[in-house]
Amino acid sequence: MTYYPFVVAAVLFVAGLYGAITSRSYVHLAVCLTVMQASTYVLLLAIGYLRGAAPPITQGQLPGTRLVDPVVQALTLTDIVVSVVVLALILSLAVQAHRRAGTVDPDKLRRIRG
Amino acid sequence: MTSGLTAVLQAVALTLVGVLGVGTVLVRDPLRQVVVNGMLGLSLVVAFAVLQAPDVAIAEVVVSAIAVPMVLLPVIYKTHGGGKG
Amino acid sequence: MNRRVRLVLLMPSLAAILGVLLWGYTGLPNFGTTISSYGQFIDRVAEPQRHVTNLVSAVMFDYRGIDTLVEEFILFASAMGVALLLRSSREVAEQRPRDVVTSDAVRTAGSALAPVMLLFGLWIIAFGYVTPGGGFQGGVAASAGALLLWLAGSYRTLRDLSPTFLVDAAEGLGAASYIGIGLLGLAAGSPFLYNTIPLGTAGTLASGGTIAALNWVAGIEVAAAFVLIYHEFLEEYIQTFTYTKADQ
Amino acid sequence: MSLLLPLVVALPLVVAALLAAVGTHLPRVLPDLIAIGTAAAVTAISLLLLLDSGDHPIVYWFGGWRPVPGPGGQPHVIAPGIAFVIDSFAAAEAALAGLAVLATLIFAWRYFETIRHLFHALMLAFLGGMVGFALSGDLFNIFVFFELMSVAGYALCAYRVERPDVLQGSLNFAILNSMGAFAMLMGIAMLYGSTGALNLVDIGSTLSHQHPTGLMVASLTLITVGFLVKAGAAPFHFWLSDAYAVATAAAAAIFTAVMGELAFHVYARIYTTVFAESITGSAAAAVTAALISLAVLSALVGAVMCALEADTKRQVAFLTVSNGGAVLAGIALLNPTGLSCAIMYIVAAGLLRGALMLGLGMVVTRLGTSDELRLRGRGRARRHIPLGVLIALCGLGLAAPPPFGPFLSLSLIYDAVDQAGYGWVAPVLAACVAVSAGTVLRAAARIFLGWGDRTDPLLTEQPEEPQEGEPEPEERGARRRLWMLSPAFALVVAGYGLAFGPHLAAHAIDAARGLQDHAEHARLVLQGIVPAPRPLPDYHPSPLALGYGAASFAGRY
Repeated sequence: MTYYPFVVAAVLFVAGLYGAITSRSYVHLAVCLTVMQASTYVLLLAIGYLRGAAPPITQGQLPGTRLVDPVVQALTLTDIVVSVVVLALILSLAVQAHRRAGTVDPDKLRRIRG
Repeated sequence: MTSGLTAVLQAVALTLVGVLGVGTVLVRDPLRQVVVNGMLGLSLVVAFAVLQAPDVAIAEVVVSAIAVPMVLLPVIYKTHGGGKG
Repeated sequence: MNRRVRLVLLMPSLAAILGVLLWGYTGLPNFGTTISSYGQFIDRVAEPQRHVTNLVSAVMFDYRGIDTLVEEFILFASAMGVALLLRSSREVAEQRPRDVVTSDAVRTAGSALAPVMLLFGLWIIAFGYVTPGGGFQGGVAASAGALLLWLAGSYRTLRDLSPTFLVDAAEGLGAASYIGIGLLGLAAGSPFLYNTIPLGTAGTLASGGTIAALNWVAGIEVAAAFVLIYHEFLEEYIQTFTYTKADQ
Repeated sequence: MSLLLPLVVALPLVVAALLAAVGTHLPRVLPDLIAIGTAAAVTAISLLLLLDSGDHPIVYWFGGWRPVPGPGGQPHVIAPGIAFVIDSFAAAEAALAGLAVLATLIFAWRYFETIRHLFHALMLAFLGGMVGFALSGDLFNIFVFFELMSVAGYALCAYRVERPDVLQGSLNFAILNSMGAFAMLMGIAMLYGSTGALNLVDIGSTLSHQHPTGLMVASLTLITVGFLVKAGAAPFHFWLSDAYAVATAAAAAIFTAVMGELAFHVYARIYTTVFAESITGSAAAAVTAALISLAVLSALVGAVMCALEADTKRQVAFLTVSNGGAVLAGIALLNPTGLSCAIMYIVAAGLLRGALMLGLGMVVTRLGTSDELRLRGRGRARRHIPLGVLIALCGLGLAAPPPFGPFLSLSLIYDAVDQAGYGWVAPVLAACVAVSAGTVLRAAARIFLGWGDRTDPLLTEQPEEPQEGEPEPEERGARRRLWMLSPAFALVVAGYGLAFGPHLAAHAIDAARGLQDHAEHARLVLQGIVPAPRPLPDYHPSPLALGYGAASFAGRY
């Protein structure tokens, strides 16, 4: 387990990148981007984890209990918001591409553009 | 919870995250992708919970159960499932 | 460029990226062995300093409050952007029947679920600085409640009753109030986002000072922004649905 | 000052939110006026900050969370809060952003007749994002501002959503920039994991006490990729030409004047405060070599593509890439002269490019297309004279005529690369500047004087169907035309006049020295110890550099 979470993060990053580059649909591509971003959640939380420590909520904890890192959790929350926001924006562009050009395929859209 | 059990749970949850993440990318049909992506979201929730991050786990629950389907499904319906060409 | 050629070119670069990432991670401390001095510091001082028991909310709304401020505005800008991209094109609008999505089942399920979701969301916001949860999580949950309400109570009437500008206003004012609370600090002669409200007792709802206020404001902003975004996407769906019906 | 300082970010954001909330109910002119007033206020505060940060950077801790001594005692500290660290460069950059948005809002006065409040809200959020991005001294906070700027940028880019090329350009922009942002965030997370800090200076100090590992190289690479994608440096320039060409003139003017080069600036700041202390000797030389080669590549690719392009807006996009090469060359040297001239060049050339883009927006509005071949001779009418003069002035200014505008900073860049042992880079950059600025003049001559042929086999062929004009209300006489041009002329005047600031170069080099003296900078940021005043360095460009500068001006065709 020493490196395992980091390996998972790296795999997610590369898998998302692969999916985004080879995607044939902007809808699929947008989801691949969220997979890519999920790698940063895993990495951040893995960095902030301490074995045997409690969640960073002091309610009901004895004073002096070891807690995990609350900072990375706050960063991850911000990260999740960014992820949803980017998804929504790319999808709304994809909807328009479908309406205006009749396709959500990146290659076809490029050809239509000329 | 013993630390050994925690480690096992973490390993299982992270493996699920990895497998489902790769799966989400490889599934090309958007509607099926939504399902796999939802499972990825669920596995992330479990992973966050066993990494002692309940705040993030709740955020991931609401995002992957509500926000993402709410924007994805209408778009998929429009662009891939019927509607005007 | 041919798809196959692209794929062949892509694989080595992806392998290289994976390699660089894994090589980089070897410089990290082993998983679970230690946490940052920053995190340890917050764990030690946050409850005594800020009288909240959810330390994540202390980081989000106080120590790193400006991050969250910007985060709210990212959400704000995105809701504006989605509205700009989808609303403008519908202005060339079509008359369409409105009621298509609300079957009886949806209506019943919605009217039963909506208040539950809404209350659940508000509850998550309310206890955000005491137990896990907070403005963002509760806001998204509450937005689902608001949306179900929208769907359940016949879409048309509710749309006419609560036109978009009501949600627009909630979203804009929510985001503006976050800055307003920050400016309170300036008005008191202290830095922006400095706590100006009595701290109260940790572990109760009356605690946290500005954290509580910012938490609520963020919750309202998040809920409104998501309702706006869902609404724009749902309009797309309804439009498609109408077209399909007309085609048949 | 500490009262005004947070307003530089808070004001545009709060006004954006309020405009979105109640903008639809206000009388028509009010949102325009409010937005313009806000941009003017941001510019004014930034200029005040610029004056105030002359001696040493201003440090502002939000929420009053100043650093505290760490558990290990001195010299380790913990910074629980987020600071803005405002050096002269950052303040100048913020003022540039304010000025560009101000000019654009005046240009776009009643330009968009429908859903204006959304446009204004997004413009102001964009401004807030850019200013915060320039001023923030916290790595994660920089990422968050970066995202705010990007999200507002995607939406503004896709404003004319009805055209497929706009959608394709915006989608590329959004997707590539998001990927860059994720790479950057990966790098940030790795740095946090290894140093336990997010404040730039704090990370830098901690990193310099650690054994160098693969982590440092990997995180530097990831962060570099993220910023180079945003800045559109080769080989990441693909999205840029599409996005700039399809965005409305109002948005494109801000993109080309500020957004891309701002990424270079913030990258330079991160490099100097975080990495410079740990990467020394041969490693630093390797970084310089790598960045210089990217810089030369950007300059060359940008200049060649610019010269071969018939679409004038695309020309400006490639001109931006090419100018970015010169900026990156300055930054790559990792010394005070290089850094200071790069930033001065960003500001001077950015003003001129912004004005140029606004001018081209007018060309599209009046003449219906942005293709220089199709436009040949169509601008010969008398009423187009001011517009022609504007574009010619921008082109001339970008060619760096001595002693105006970007001339001083460009000569400094030539001088700095020469001293650093990259003598061959200076003539290459000079040639690229000459070619790209010459292209603008070529287009101006073809459009407004009717010079040259109607067809040119060298230039990229354009799709047949002519573009329709921007959705702009009909012209209302000469006064209105002048009104729309006046902000662009003001930018040109500012761009030309910038070189005449008293002791400008000396002040800039002084500021760069302050940033690059890590120990002194760390004491200022983390402990609040104000450095002792230094005598201003005495600096004059060498005759060789002046020669290159003059040659690059004379060499345009």
